[in-house]
Amino acid sequence: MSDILNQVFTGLSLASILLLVSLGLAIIYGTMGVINLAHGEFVMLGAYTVWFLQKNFGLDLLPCLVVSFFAVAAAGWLIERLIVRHLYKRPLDTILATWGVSVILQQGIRLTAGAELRYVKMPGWLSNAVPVLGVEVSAYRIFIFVLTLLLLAATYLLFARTRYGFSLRAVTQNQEVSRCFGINAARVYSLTFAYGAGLAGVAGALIAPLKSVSPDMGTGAVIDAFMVVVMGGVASLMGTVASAAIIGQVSGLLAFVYNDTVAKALVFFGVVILIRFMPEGIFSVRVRRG
Amino acid sequence: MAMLEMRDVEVSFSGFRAIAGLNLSVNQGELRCLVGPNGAGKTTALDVICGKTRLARGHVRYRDREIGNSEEFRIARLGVGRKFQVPSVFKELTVRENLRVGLCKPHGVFSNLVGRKSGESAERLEALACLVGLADELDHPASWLSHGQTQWLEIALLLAQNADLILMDEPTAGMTGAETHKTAELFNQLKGKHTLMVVEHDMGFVREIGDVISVMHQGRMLAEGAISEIERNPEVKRAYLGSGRISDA
Amino acid sequence: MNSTRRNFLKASAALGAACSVGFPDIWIKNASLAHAAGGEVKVGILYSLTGTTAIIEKSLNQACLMAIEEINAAGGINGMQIKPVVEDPASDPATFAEKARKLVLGDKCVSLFGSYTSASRKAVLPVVEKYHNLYWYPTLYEGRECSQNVIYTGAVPNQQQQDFVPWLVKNFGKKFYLIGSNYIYPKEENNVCKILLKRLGGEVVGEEYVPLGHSEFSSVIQKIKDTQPNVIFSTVVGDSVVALHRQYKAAGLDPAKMPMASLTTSEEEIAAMGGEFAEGHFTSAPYFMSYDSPENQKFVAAFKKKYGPDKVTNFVSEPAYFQVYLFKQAVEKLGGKDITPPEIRKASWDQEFKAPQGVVKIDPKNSHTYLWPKIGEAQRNGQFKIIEQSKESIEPKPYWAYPGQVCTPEGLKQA
Amino acid sequence: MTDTNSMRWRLTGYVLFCVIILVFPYILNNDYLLNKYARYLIFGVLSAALSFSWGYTGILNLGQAVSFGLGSYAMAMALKLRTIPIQTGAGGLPDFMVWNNVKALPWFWEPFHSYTFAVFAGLGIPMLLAFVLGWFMFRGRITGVFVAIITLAMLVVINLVIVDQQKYTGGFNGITDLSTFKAFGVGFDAYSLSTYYLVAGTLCVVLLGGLAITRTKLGLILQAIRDDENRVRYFGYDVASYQNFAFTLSAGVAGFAGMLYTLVMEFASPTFLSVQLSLSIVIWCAVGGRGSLLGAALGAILVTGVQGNLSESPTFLDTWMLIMGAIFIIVVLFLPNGLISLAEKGVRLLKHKSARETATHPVAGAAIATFDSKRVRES
Repeated sequence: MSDILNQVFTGLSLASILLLVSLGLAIIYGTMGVINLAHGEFVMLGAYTVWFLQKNFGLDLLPCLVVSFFAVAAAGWLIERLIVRHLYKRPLDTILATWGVSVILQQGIRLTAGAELRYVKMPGWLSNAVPVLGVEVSAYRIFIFVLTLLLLAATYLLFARTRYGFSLRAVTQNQEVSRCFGINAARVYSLTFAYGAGLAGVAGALIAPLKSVSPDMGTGAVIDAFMVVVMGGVASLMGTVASAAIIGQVSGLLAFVYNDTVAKALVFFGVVILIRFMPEGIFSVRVRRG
Repeated sequence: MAMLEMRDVEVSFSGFRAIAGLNLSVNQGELRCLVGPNGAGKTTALDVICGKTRLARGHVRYRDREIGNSEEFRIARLGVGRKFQVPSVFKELTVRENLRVGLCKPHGVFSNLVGRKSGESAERLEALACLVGLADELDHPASWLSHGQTQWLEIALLLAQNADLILMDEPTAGMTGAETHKTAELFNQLKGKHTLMVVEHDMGFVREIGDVISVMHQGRMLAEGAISEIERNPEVKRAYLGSGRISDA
Repeated sequence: MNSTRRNFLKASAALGAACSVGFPDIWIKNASLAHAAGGEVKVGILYSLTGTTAIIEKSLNQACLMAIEEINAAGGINGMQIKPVVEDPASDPATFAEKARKLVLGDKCVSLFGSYTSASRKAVLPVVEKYHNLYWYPTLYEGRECSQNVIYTGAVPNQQQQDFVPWLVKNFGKKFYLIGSNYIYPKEENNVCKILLKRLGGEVVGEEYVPLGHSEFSSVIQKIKDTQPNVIFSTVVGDSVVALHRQYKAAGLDPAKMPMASLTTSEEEIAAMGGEFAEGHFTSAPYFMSYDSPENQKFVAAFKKKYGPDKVTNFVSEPAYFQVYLFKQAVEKLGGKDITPPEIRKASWDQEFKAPQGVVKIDPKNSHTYLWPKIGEAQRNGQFKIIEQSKESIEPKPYWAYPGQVCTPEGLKQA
Repeated sequence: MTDTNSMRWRLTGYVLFCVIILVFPYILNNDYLLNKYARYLIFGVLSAALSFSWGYTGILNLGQAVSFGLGSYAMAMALKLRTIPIQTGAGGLPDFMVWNNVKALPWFWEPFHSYTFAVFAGLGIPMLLAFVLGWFMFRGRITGVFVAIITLAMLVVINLVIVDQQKYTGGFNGITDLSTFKAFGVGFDAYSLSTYYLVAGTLCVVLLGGLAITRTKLGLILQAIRDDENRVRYFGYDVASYQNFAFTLSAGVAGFAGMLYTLVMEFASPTFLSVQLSLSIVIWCAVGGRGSLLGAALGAILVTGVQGNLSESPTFLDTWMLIMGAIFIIVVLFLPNGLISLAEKGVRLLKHKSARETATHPVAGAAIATFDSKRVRES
């Protein structure tokens, strides 16, 4: 019994980290159709923001999260304005341009913050394990899980309940028409890109204490996140959540039964086969296309 | 025997039934106009015939062969051609190259790798370009053409394809009055040799070309007949009530 | 771009002359001549400054350049200055090969210092072997290599493990869980570990390899909890080390009962994970920053002075530093003779140097190095407390696990 | 054919390029440079192959390095089995297998004793893999961004598997310690003239052959598919077969380039199937001009050349990556058809002087073309 419970908790933890990293990616891809290869570097920037704040001002992790969000969102906003904005008509080219951005960000950090691994402190009260239903679970992983849920809820409310969310949905549906209704599509896009980047920043800040901080920490994360987004489809946030949950649980299980290499390989294969038969993702909606 | 038969065709998108039990038959050499208010399912009907949209139930028979849910290219090889509402041509190819792609026999990968172009096809190609008034544009990229010219090019592509059954979705959209008139003349020439199905909103145009008109409403056939009969039909009037007279639709 | 253009200009200038001569041959083709012209000794420095392994290789680059600077400041080698040509192989084996070719053939260096990963060393090997150059490799590695064109100054498995594993069995128990990154080094170290355990009557309760750069250890930790080993024998490298230690503690495991025994965790990784996560775990290596010797104090002080007070030295940067001195002694020994790589190799045999870790010596049998393995326990302050230390320097045996094979100065022999 | 004039210009460019790379050794006969430029030319082949599937057919293959790497391994396996006995284990077993406790040569290594088999495998395995993956994708009507992601995922998986199966593949180190390739009595040493000519010859064949294919009707149909896949389908062409043809052919060429790369680098490594390299290929292709085989090849040579020289200059040792990143972005933003479009613009200006009415090549100056079309539409 405790084995199964352990496995479920492992899966949930994997899923929450996956979701955290892919949420911003999913929002950007879902809204603009932009494949942002620099997403991993946004995650990395978030982690470095925390490192910088802790080193220079000795801040605790929690306030750092807020700063990371706004710092990385600002960076994202700038990149959207300068580069991505000009490529909305050429979605494949965004892959190239954002890869250029990721190269620059990585080397930029290496030059300014140093090439070595960096240290980010985990809050003392979260650094141990706590018993849940008779199973020892890492307190910090629970913390990540809860924060992921909170971010998800906030994102949902933002999209469903605010004027910005309304504009965003309108623009996603039909840019021309929404422009006629006085919605500034360009501004909505910038804000959305910035929001997605900000989420990546928070993700980076949150995983930094659990993993390590280095200039190329984002590279690996971003491909996993793509799998989540592709499998979840672009139709709804729920798709992303469900797909993160499935991938998290499945890869946790496979890693336990076989090993992490096999788990990674099989999950990739699974997702590829899945999108062959459900190109719109698991939450697909069949619509007439023009 | 009808060339094209649609029987009890049903199509639905996520629960919404775009076509609900459509029956339609078109004879060889006929020019059939398909009209109806927005959302009546006209374009979807064409989509079903050419294989773009899958049908949930029913039959589509072309020359006594079931073609419902076949792959598009197989249907096209049987002689069904399609023109889209948004004119679609190959923007980065020249007009001449566009037409060469339209001259689509043979279809196979390797025969097109080794095959040589014949003088005959080159002549035919230039004749087609003359027919649609694009002779001067032959070596220009298609992206240089105006909207009307692009429409013409796509029509020429269908002629190059030499399809027996040509499906046209609003061929005159974006054309000037003169251009529309020219299109009507062309269609009248094609009539007899080819079978045409034209979805159209412009009733003036329909009057110029149409023998038999089919009116669709809410995914089914509402009425069929000559233009004068249709304009008097009370059911048709009711269906168009929201948008005034039929000619304004 | 610039040099391409220059080449092109040269080329076109030469073209006229070439036509009359027939087959042009305007560059010196014999690479072994003219190596040390103009009172300077040219050496190539080949550590990645960009890419994934730049994390560690940057510090190797720094240690190496510091040694060169010290030697030059003290008057050089027989009055000649060492001139380093620094290249960035960008953590990519193919680029390593390309840059090695440039250094050997283009710059005509007499030796190259470089590489962290075995993969990059393997990529450079064909170049230095074909052109009879000499590659100085500072990293601990899996052994079982016997190139006549490499001087190995890092530890091989027998040096790291032959004292360590018995000590672990004695102090903690016989049940080992082996975990490593998925590549050659951890697999070979684990091979050796399994042989040693068998002799000691120990047992391997799990063996696991994670992809390089992997940072999610929850599944592994769950397996560890299930199997309850006495020792977690870790050869995980790079940022995975940090993730493993942090997730180990977060999962509620206790180093006092089930410590991680590592061959790859250095001060560098501890600085990144925080001392509280490393505390109580063990590493076996020939060098620790906290080692108390006058040479080491000098080395650490100089390194901090040059590169910043928060910099740490480690068991890879120390060999990267001392091997430059071994090179210097070898070239010195050549005296007035031609300075060519094969001569340097021969002169380097039996050279001894008082390195920060102790007196090291190059073994003429296999061009590996006698080293001083130590066992360190990680402390909260990020440093290791040295618990055990070998009484004498330990002989390198690159084919320890393969009794049929012996490395000799003429190459590998079947015994 | 449509415009003999513009075709003549293009052909002149291709032939000129081929002549230059073929006479190059007579100008600079130097081991090091021959080897270095052979390496760049292989990247040229690789990039031209991608241009065929991406620029001409619209299939953005982010996993091009899979074919490249598999080709490279096929060649390395054959060469590994020919190393001098002392570096291999008992009975000619490769050294890394001995260390991994493999007792006998695995069955799939056996046929690599034959060079002929190895060469066919280096071409055939990547093509077969591409064909199967292509069948899967194109029959399923997967296009655009999804093709990019699936091919990228494939790359990651195959890389993981190769690193993991150390027993059979040499793992992270790859296959090293190789003998020299010999065929028809000629040795192909990494630094030799023969290897350079093998590579340069391949590039010439690929460029001229590729150009010929793009001028056939097949080539036209591929470009039509790139512009509007559905339109082509309704003419009765089986689009999936055409896409798969381009995808598979491109994979075969990349596989061949991989084999050459093993000769030039003297080892095979899983980094030949890295995401890094795969994205680099796309970048070369984009910088040079995805719509032109020659442009793509030049892009590869230029970018790797600039990269090599920048990183070798002490001034840019730390910043060369920044500069490369910036160049990519600028090219993508301002020169969507790559540097070759500048050259083609130049040619067009020349021509405009003589004959105003001369037309352009389709892909040629799409930048101008789109600009003009906008003007036409607005007027």
